[in-house]
Amino acid sequence: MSANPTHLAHHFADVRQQHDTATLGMWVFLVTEAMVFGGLFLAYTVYRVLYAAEFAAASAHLNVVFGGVNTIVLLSSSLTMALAVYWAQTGQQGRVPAALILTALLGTAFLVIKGFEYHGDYEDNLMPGLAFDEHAWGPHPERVKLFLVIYYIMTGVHAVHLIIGIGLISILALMARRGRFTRGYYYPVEVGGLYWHFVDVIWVFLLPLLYLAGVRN
Amino acid sequence: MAEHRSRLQIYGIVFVALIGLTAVTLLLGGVELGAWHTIVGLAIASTKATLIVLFFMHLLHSPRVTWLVAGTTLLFLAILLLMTLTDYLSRGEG
Amino acid sequence: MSTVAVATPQGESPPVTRPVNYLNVHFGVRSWLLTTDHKRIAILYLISITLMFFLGGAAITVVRLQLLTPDNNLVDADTYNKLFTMHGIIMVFFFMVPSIPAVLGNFLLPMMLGAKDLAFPKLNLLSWYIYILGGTFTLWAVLSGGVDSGWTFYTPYSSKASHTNIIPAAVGVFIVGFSSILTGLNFIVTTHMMRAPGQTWFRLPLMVWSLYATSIIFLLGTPVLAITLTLVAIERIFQVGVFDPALGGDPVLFQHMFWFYSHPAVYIMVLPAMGVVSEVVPCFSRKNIYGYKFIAFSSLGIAVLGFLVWSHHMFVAGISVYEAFLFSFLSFMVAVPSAIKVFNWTATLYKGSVAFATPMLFAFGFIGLFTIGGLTGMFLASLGTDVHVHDTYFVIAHFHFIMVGGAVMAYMGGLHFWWPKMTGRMYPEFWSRLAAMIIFVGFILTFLPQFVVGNLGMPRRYYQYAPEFQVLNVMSSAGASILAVGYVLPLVYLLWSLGYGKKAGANPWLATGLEWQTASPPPPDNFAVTPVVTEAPYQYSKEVAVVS
Amino acid sequence: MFADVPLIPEAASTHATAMDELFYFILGVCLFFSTLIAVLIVTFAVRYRRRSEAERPQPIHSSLKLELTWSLIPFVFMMVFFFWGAHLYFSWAHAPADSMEVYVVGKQWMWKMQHLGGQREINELHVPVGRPVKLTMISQDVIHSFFVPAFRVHMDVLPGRYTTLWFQPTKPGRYHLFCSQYCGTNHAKMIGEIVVLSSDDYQTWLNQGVDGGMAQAGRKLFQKLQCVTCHSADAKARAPVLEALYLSEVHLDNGKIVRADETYLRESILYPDAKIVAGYKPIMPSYKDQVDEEEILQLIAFIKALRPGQTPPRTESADPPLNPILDTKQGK
Repeated sequence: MSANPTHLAHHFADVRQQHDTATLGMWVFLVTEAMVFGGLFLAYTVYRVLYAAEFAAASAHLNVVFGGVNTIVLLSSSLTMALAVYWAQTGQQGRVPAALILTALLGTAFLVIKGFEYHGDYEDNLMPGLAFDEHAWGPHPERVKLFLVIYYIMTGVHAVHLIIGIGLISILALMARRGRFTRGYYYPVEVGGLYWHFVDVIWVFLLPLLYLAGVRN
Repeated sequence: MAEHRSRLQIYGIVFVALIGLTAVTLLLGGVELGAWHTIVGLAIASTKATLIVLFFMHLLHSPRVTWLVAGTTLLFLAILLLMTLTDYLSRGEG
Repeated sequence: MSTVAVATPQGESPPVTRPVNYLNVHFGVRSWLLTTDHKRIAILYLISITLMFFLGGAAITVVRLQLLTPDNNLVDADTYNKLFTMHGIIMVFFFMVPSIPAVLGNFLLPMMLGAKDLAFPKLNLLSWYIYILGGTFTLWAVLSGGVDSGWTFYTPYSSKASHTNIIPAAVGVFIVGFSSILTGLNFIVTTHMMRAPGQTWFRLPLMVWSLYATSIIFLLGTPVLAITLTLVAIERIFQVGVFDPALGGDPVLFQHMFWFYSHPAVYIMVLPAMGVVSEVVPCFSRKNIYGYKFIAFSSLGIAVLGFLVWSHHMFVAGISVYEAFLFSFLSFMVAVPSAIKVFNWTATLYKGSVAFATPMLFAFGFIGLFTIGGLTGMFLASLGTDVHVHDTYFVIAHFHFIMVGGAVMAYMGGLHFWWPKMTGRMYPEFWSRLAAMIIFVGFILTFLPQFVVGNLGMPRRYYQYAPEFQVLNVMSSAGASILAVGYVLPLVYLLWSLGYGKKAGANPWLATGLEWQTASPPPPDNFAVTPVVTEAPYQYSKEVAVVS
Repeated sequence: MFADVPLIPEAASTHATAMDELFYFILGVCLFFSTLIAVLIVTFAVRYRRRSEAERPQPIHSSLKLELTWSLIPFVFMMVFFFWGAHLYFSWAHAPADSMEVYVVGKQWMWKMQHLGGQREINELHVPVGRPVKLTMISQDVIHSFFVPAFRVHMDVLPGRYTTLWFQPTKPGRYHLFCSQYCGTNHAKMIGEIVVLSSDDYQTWLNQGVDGGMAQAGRKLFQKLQCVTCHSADAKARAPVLEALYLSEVHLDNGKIVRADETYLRESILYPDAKIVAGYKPIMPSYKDQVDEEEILQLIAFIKALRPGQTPPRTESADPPLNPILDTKQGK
């Protein structure tokens, strides 16, 4: 392993230590991210236990086609991200920028689809405060609204993470194009990848919880 | 190089599995499973998450401390969820 | 040790050579505001939290004056509510939580490990800027009209009924949370990755164990508080239901989420304090610490068990009887590791060589007051008695014994203990011992009567009260004025010592630990040569090499 | 001045005596342990004070036996605290069946009490000595907490949900009532008194200026709101008969069975479609905006008191509604 002194910060003994430290740092950071979503999952779970019927009914009105397509888009972006890390690690630096750009584009596609979905939700009167039919939901419209509010908060917080992720990946793509990474020094790609996959993992749970809380026909 | 190709193959298999499981999730969305509806949905999601974490995030080949970090997270998420739910599920009892 | 003596810059008296240290290596505001040196960041934190401490103290001074008579009208009800809220928010989030970790921990952790810096120096600086940003928001909330929700932000009061600056205050607390998160992240990764050769887990000073345990809480608890406050803000801004029962929500869920962070936050405050005491007691007893592994694992035990007890704040909040049983039981469990620590510190004194230096006086104060604070927690953990004393001054007294009698005492002790290391100067021994005594006496007089008045039934957050509570409240206010003197005094003599204090050598206490084996103040990279650790900590029975 | 400074709270309920025993037991144990630690620290610090700078004491290594001892002894005491406390809490959480019922509405910043007999009070509650009293409480705005130090009872009063509290006063007198959950500007003024009267005095008090019981008020509301049009005594009417409904089991159209307690009755008034009784159509409108918390409690009191054959006739001319406001300044 050849130490690259320009990338080695003064307080590390060698590149290996720096790489492992950065990776562990990201894992530890993801702990906090998991707990942020943990709070949201808690609110969701408690209200779902209390208001199972309303949650099932409201959930069935969300657009599962958009939700499903977006899942596939995001999973694909995880694959391209994993490939970018793999190529960076195995010294095939020429392939890294394309993989990263593709990842960022898939992330953007997710957001665009999500935007159309929100618009559709608006047209379907599924947006409390802006467009919502109090009388279409039986005795407890406030519980339906609660579900929708949690839906927007969870997907919104997820989208914010995705936007940050797209920014990070774009920067990495730029660095990769400029030939910054080597087999010995690619931890930014690795660390960025960890973050990206985490955002994907969150979505994997959001799909059944938000879109499939009730039986669809 | 053979080892490299096999890692690419693993990524391919994982990806196909992820897409397949997503399809199963979506198909089961229309099936009446009663109480199992949510359990199955979450079990599939957990499987997918595990695949991503183990392979895409390289947990499988990570040092013990990374496993410790991941395990701690799961433990405390469980504490947060279960110990709060204890309250809601036992209200009105006793 | 082997500090490199470098000639001073031109213009000073020629024969004096001065070693390069972290303070004199660069000069100017820029060199401080853009520093990534953990020691300088610690100093930045020290200045900021001291400012916050006196702001929070000023607020509570007015509160104590208001409570001198039962129907005083020094301030009106709204102002009073804003003052105790300001006191709570500032003291909890901007003083207590960052106090020992961000000042002493930041300064010491890398040195105790034998590292040159924390793993992520830039994140460390970022955490300070985030702290300042959060502080700015909160101060803005206070200055532009105030906040009156109490530091607990209970819904639906905070999300609906209050007409004050809830949002900016909540945003401030939200932001400052990320400063804690970054500090915790840095400490955990540094402890895992940056230990010097030979520095195994069981050779770590107990301060490191306690900072590590604290960081676990930072990382697992703070994000939940952040999202909880976000939900309150969303409910308040968009008037949609999350916790509001009129909109389908459950306000008790807010309390679950809030205390999931805010109970462990108590251990954020007291665990590092325990770490300080575990350093000070062996040093001034010249003994190896008794039960090293028990103290180390009890820190981790407290960090984990601390997350399993939050509902004991909610025994009369409308939770289920079984939830209450569960949490009462677990709350007693967390007392066991605390008891283990107290007994082990006491046993360390046995057959030691006890010196009554200022840090040791503060440590004695900590052990005594923490013990009382911990034992009065029994009344709150026990369901039968909590039903009576819940939300009264008994609770106020209890947690001030833990946080002020415990954590602030230890913080003061630690500040004195490592002051020579941080500044290269000794503090004046007479004045500091006097301050330690004044703080102890003032503290007892302030908070002991509050147990009594709480048990009598005086609820917290009352700006006027029943006349029969007056005598005890006057005692409390009198104690608070003594306490104020005790806190201003160190500010004066510590500042004085910067210019006039006796020069401290590298190791004025003849203490063990890597931080004492480098110069005072330490050089920018902490050690001229990366140290190699060959033995367990606290080898006080050996002759300690005196380093000048 | 110091002569009338109390140091321990008055004990005026059965809870108070029971809790005080535990309180003083814990206090005794805590005093013992804090004294023990203080004595040890002072003794060690003085006995082993540093006499010469050259002192180098011998290291002492920890003994597992000692560590276990000082872990287990506190643990045993704590388990006693836990079980004793849990026992008290359990009895505190369950009111005796023969309790006298009082309904409490908390709002910023006052307490409103209603007795089943129709007496209404603000910031004052008259109860007889020696009888268990059960409070059913709800808040109109934010969270409050009903705290009577002399009775050692304490319970949060939540918006949107009933909580209960019971006590049995043991001696006549006037006792503080505090709101102990911070509720805004005049939190400190949300105070009142519990007046415990001897049985005779209580009877006298009961007979003063009452205009019909709480159930009576509920009955009038029942007619005024035209509830009786559908909820008649006729089992074939459009809505279920409400006679002897309270605490009975209700079969719903989704096959579930619920117990008709206060929470169910409240929900059925505010959200009639939430639980549909089997065999009926969801035609009842919500009364959410037509009744306040106090009136809901009156309707519930009426339904609770409604025995077979007591449903008011549809044709009876409805009296003008009672003036429900005692405190005209705070009128709604």
